[in-house]
Amino acid sequence: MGAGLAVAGDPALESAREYSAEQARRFFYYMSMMREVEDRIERKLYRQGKIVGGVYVGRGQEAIPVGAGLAAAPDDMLFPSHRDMALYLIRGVHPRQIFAQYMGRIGGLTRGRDGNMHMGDLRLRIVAIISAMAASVPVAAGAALAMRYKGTRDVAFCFFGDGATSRGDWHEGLNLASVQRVPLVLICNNNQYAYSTPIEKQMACANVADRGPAYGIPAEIVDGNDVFAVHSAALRAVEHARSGLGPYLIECKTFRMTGHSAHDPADYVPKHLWKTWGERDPIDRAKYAILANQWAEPEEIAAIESGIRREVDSAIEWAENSPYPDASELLEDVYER
Amino acid sequence: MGAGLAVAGDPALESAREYSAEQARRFFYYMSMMREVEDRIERKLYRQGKIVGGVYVGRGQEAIPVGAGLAAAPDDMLFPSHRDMALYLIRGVHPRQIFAQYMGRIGGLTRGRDGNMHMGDLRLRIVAIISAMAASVPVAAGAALAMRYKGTRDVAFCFFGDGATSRGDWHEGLNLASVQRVPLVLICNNNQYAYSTPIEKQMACANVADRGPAYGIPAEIVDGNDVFAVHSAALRAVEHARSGLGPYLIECKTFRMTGHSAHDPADYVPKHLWKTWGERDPIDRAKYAILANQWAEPEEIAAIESGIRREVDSAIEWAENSPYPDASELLEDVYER
Amino acid sequence: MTTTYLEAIRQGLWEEMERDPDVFLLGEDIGVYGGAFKVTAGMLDRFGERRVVDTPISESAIVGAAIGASFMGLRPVVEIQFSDFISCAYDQIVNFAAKCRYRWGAGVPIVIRAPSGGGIHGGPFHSQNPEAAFVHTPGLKVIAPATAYDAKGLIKSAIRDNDPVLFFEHKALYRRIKEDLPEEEYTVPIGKAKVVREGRHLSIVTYGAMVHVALEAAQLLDGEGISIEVVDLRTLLPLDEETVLDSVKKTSKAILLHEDTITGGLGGELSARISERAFEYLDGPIVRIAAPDTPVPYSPPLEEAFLPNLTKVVEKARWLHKY
Amino acid sequence: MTTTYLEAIRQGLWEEMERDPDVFLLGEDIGVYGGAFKVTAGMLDRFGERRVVDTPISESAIVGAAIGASFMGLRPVVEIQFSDFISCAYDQIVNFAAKCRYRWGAGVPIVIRAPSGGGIHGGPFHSQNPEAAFVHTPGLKVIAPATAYDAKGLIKSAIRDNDPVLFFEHKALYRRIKEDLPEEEYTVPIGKAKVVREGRHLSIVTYGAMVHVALEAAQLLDGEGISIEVVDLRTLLPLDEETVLDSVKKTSKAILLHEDTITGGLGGELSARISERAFEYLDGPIVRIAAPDTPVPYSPPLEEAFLPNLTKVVEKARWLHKY
Ligand SMILES: Cc1ncc(C[n+]2csc(CCOP(=O)(O)OP(=O)(O)O)c2C)c(N)n1
Ligand SMILES: Cc1ncc(C[n+]2csc(CCOP(=O)(O)OP(=O)(O)O)c2C)c(N)n1
Ligand SMILES: [Mg+2]
Ligand SMILES: [Mg+2]
Repeated sequence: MGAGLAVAGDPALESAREYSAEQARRFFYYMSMMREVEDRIERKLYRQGKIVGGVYVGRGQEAIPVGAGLAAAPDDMLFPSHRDMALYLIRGVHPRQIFAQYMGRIGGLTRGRDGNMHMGDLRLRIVAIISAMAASVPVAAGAALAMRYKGTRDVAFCFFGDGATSRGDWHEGLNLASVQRVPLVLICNNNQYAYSTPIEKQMACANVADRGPAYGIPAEIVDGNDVFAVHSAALRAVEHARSGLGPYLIECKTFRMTGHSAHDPADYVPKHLWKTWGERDPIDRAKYAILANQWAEPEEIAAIESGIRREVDSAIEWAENSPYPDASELLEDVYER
Repeated sequence: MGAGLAVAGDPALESAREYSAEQARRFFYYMSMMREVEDRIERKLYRQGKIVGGVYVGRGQEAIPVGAGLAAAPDDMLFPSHRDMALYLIRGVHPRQIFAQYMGRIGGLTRGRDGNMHMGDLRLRIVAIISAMAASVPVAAGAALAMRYKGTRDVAFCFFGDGATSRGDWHEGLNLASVQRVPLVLICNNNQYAYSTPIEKQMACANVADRGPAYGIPAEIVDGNDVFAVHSAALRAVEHARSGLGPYLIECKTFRMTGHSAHDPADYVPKHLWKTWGERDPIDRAKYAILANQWAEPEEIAAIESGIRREVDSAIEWAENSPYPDASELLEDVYER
Repeated sequence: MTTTYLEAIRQGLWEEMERDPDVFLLGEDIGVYGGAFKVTAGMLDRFGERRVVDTPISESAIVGAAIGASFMGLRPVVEIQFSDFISCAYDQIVNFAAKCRYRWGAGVPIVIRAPSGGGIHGGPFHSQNPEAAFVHTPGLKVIAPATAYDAKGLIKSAIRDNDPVLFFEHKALYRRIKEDLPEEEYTVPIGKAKVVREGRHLSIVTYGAMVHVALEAAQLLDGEGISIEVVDLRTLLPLDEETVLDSVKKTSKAILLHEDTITGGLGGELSARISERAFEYLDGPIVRIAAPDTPVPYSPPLEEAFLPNLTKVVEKARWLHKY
Repeated sequence: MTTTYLEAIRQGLWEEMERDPDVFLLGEDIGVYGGAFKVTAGMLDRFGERRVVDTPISESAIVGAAIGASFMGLRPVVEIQFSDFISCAYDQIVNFAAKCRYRWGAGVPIVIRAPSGGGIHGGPFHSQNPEAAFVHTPGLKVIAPATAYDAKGLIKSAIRDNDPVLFFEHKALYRRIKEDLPEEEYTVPIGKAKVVREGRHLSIVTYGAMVHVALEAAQLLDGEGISIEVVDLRTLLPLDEETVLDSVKKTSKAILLHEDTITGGLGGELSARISERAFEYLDGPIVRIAAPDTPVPYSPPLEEAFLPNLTKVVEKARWLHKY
């Protein structure tokens, strides 16, 4: 992590203590893959005009979907927000499907009907968001209600940003979930901005976690750029939810290391924040932990990275060769056939 | 208050200490008038079929609109909920207008266009609710925003029940108001039920006041059946809001001493609660304080009460003589003429 | 045994709850209280808190939760206490529920029941007919039964349907309409209108409470030698265009009748379809009868003037017949 | 100086802010950022935080707050970032704002601006045309300008109007349409449609981005000897029925064209009014051209197939002309 790598006693080391080489390498792989996929989308394909719709990425926030997503069991339901690409990767969605999705091809998860991270697959137990912020929160609460109804020990994971917590749906969803004590893990990426709006114009409390008590929901704050810390917190949350104690809220402090969307230069962000948060890059920090713990040699890391680049190259090629949907598909699937 | 009158050291006495005879008598007058007006509506006119629409009353909760309403200055805006009849009386709406409103006559505040407490008058600075619970909260926040905008020192008072706090609008309204630090006083009547639903099925925190910190809004709990205590708390809230410190939330613990609406026998309420809360009747307690402080003789109290009954008798007569609106009025006032 | 419209819905719900353990109820005051109109009375005792869930006042979350539960294989039936409050859940309905199947192939088998309509002096917020906004939303199905028989048969079909269904129950019919229902189980198909009275001179296409007004008018005008066909749409979306067009092609004249306000109401859609697809058959203007463009007023004389009624229908029908 | 549609709206807002200190702006990212589409760019610098209020993501509260501020004598102008999110504020709009004047005489002079429409590959949630649900709501006014001139003149009228106005700006026009605007101040009246091209053989009644498609079609068909009149509604509620009927009475044939989906869209309302009030003048079916009943798809070929366009209009117009 540039400067970060040189920092002795990086907190990531502390939080990594209980982890194995294999786990750390998985974290690193998914975070790096997410970064690479999104870099290509935002900085290549979008600029080349190959992606015609909106593009929102989670650069700098990769530890959140990776740490939380890997704490979920395969039957747990995931409700990603728009900066949680890694959740799809973890659930087995191939990068080529993601590129095809962004390019509006039939190889994408929605066959071109919807764009960007508006994708889901019930077989993979991952639900597509709608654009309206926080609309997924009550939906996730309902999925969790159904889990209890069915007597499974599954859990629903719902992801959202700091800004989304202002919406009525967020409030109604948390309240209903808590009154019903459903197994719901709530993961907030607090990247301190909602589009251009800084957190102090979104809420008058210091932390999103301060909202937990309003619902009787335990809430903790975690370093969102530390994948080990996020994973550990998510395990605590899952344990709580799975054992019937109701929802649990994790606030991950992080920063959006790019504009709100691909067309946003984010001039409104004070320069020094880019620097501060750049030094806390979650991928660099994981890499540092791996090297420091001798969980992998530098060459192995480099090999993972170049493997990812190759995978992504061929995924893009595949996606570009995936056809556009035919206009004849337009009227299908509004209702069950 | 039957048993209550005999209770030595009734807390109402404590809270009444700073008050004058005149203030106490005003409290008593408005609470008694509200009780009388609503008793007639719910137990006479509705049963006689003279009121054809829904009827919701605030029996047992009179201390809340009276204590808070009398803490408001004449230019402060009031946003009543559906159990705050006294606010209208305090603002100078005559009982005859209220009866006419309930009976759908042109003498009512809405000329028969709307029913029951769905009434308002901007000249009196009192805004009509819509039925959707908590919809008034952001509206009151906006009124308060306008007060700051205009540089007045006015305050908006918004009233709602415990159940209404579950709605998204409540959350969005409090959040926006607090971020903008507008002069808004939030008065919750926590009567422990929302229609038939007890509070533990509405929320998973112990008190509505526990929700204040989620918005950075100071919140206090007060005995909602003690008009002196409510009034004092409202003064603190007003002082806070007027001096530019933002919203302030007061939770008044109380009980709805009747069904949700006139047709609801409220069988779902455990019997003992009627007894417990009957002994805390706010009017009886105010009366006790007045007598104990020798702010009035029993005969004076009786004279006030019979005066109210006479006033109400003639108000009803007036209302019954107020004509129904003519069908020709149906199409008017959808838009500005 | 004669059964009210309300009781018919209750029976339909009850039977589906018995039949399919994945069906459950979600709404405000539906448990201990049995619902504001008592449609779910007794259900808590029979099916327990797990399957009859009393919720906070959170229409958006209630619908959202139903969507989420449906993803897990359940078949939630939501009660919105009054259909006027459905606007609080508007985004969840039109953006989440309606679009999932199209976007990513996820069916949303939920039912949203909502007591609607006027005539009970409910005023502006307890009398609305909010169907038009939802009929405008691709992906939803919208039902508005007029009879006890249809109400029962359609609520059962709605619960078994794999798409989101809005089920508007007319409050004024709850206890006013009674019928003998079959002993044996039955369903009524979604998407099929019904000619409830045959006639030759003109067609009244309508739904919900207005079906009864149309039938009364038809009865009355029969005495004047005017033969009226009445089409009860039953399902508003998808519209059974064929039955409507067949009727109008036969009679050559159409009155479109609804209780909802006129501008942007369902009458416009019907008129457009008739005039696009049966233009050559028309012997007179297509006429709409509906409430005027105002909120629903509270005071009895205003509400009476607001609601379409026998007199208004009879007058227009006479006029159109003469045309 | 040629001015874009977007710039025209910005000018209109700016001028009204200068003129009336009670006008202020409320919305997400409208201050520092100048709005998602930059319609309010520079306004924060000029008018300050008091009059350009960046809000949390709370559409319902934003509209609610505007209503409340309007009661105090202010004239709030709300920006909904994309009109798709207006559904989150649906209840405040249709139940609070729309009904206050009727119920208790309280005018609600607010404007809700919302970028709407497709053609920018925004997909299901950044492309919708939500006007129909609001045109159905008595008490609201609904505007959808097609030109820079009208956009400027109408936003100014909307701000001065004493009733709640929804102002749908078509995103695809923002930077595509340019015109020379008058130096001097002007407004365009609400409630007045405009014949933007005169013709003899058939009328196309339309609004928003489709006005330009209609004009193109008219131009093209002119070469084939088909003379088309184009009516730009400009205001959708209250509808300028007179201008529409006059045009149809003259040409005897009508195409109703909108980008919004067909079922329950505005075309139905127009069709019904024409067939009720100009039936005798009609020489052919009233034809609707609109998007099919699906969500707005993202992928370019699907979106192209979804949106009404020149080819579709020309074909239908030829057909109707021959009829
Ligand atoms: C209801 C609604 N209003 C507005 C928008 C436009 N919008 C998209 S993302 C966004 C900011 C979201 O902020 P936050 O929740 O903090 O998530 P982040 O993008 O920071 O991860 C906004 C305003 C939206 N999608 N939904
Ligand atoms: C959005 C909405 N949903 C449902 C209702 C029906 N309803 C009217 S009052 C009420 C209970 C309100 O409870 P609370 O807020 O505690 O107020 P209280 O009646 O106890 O004073 C309900 C459910 C409503 N008015 N609005
Ligand atoms: Mg954020
Ligand atoms: Mg209550």
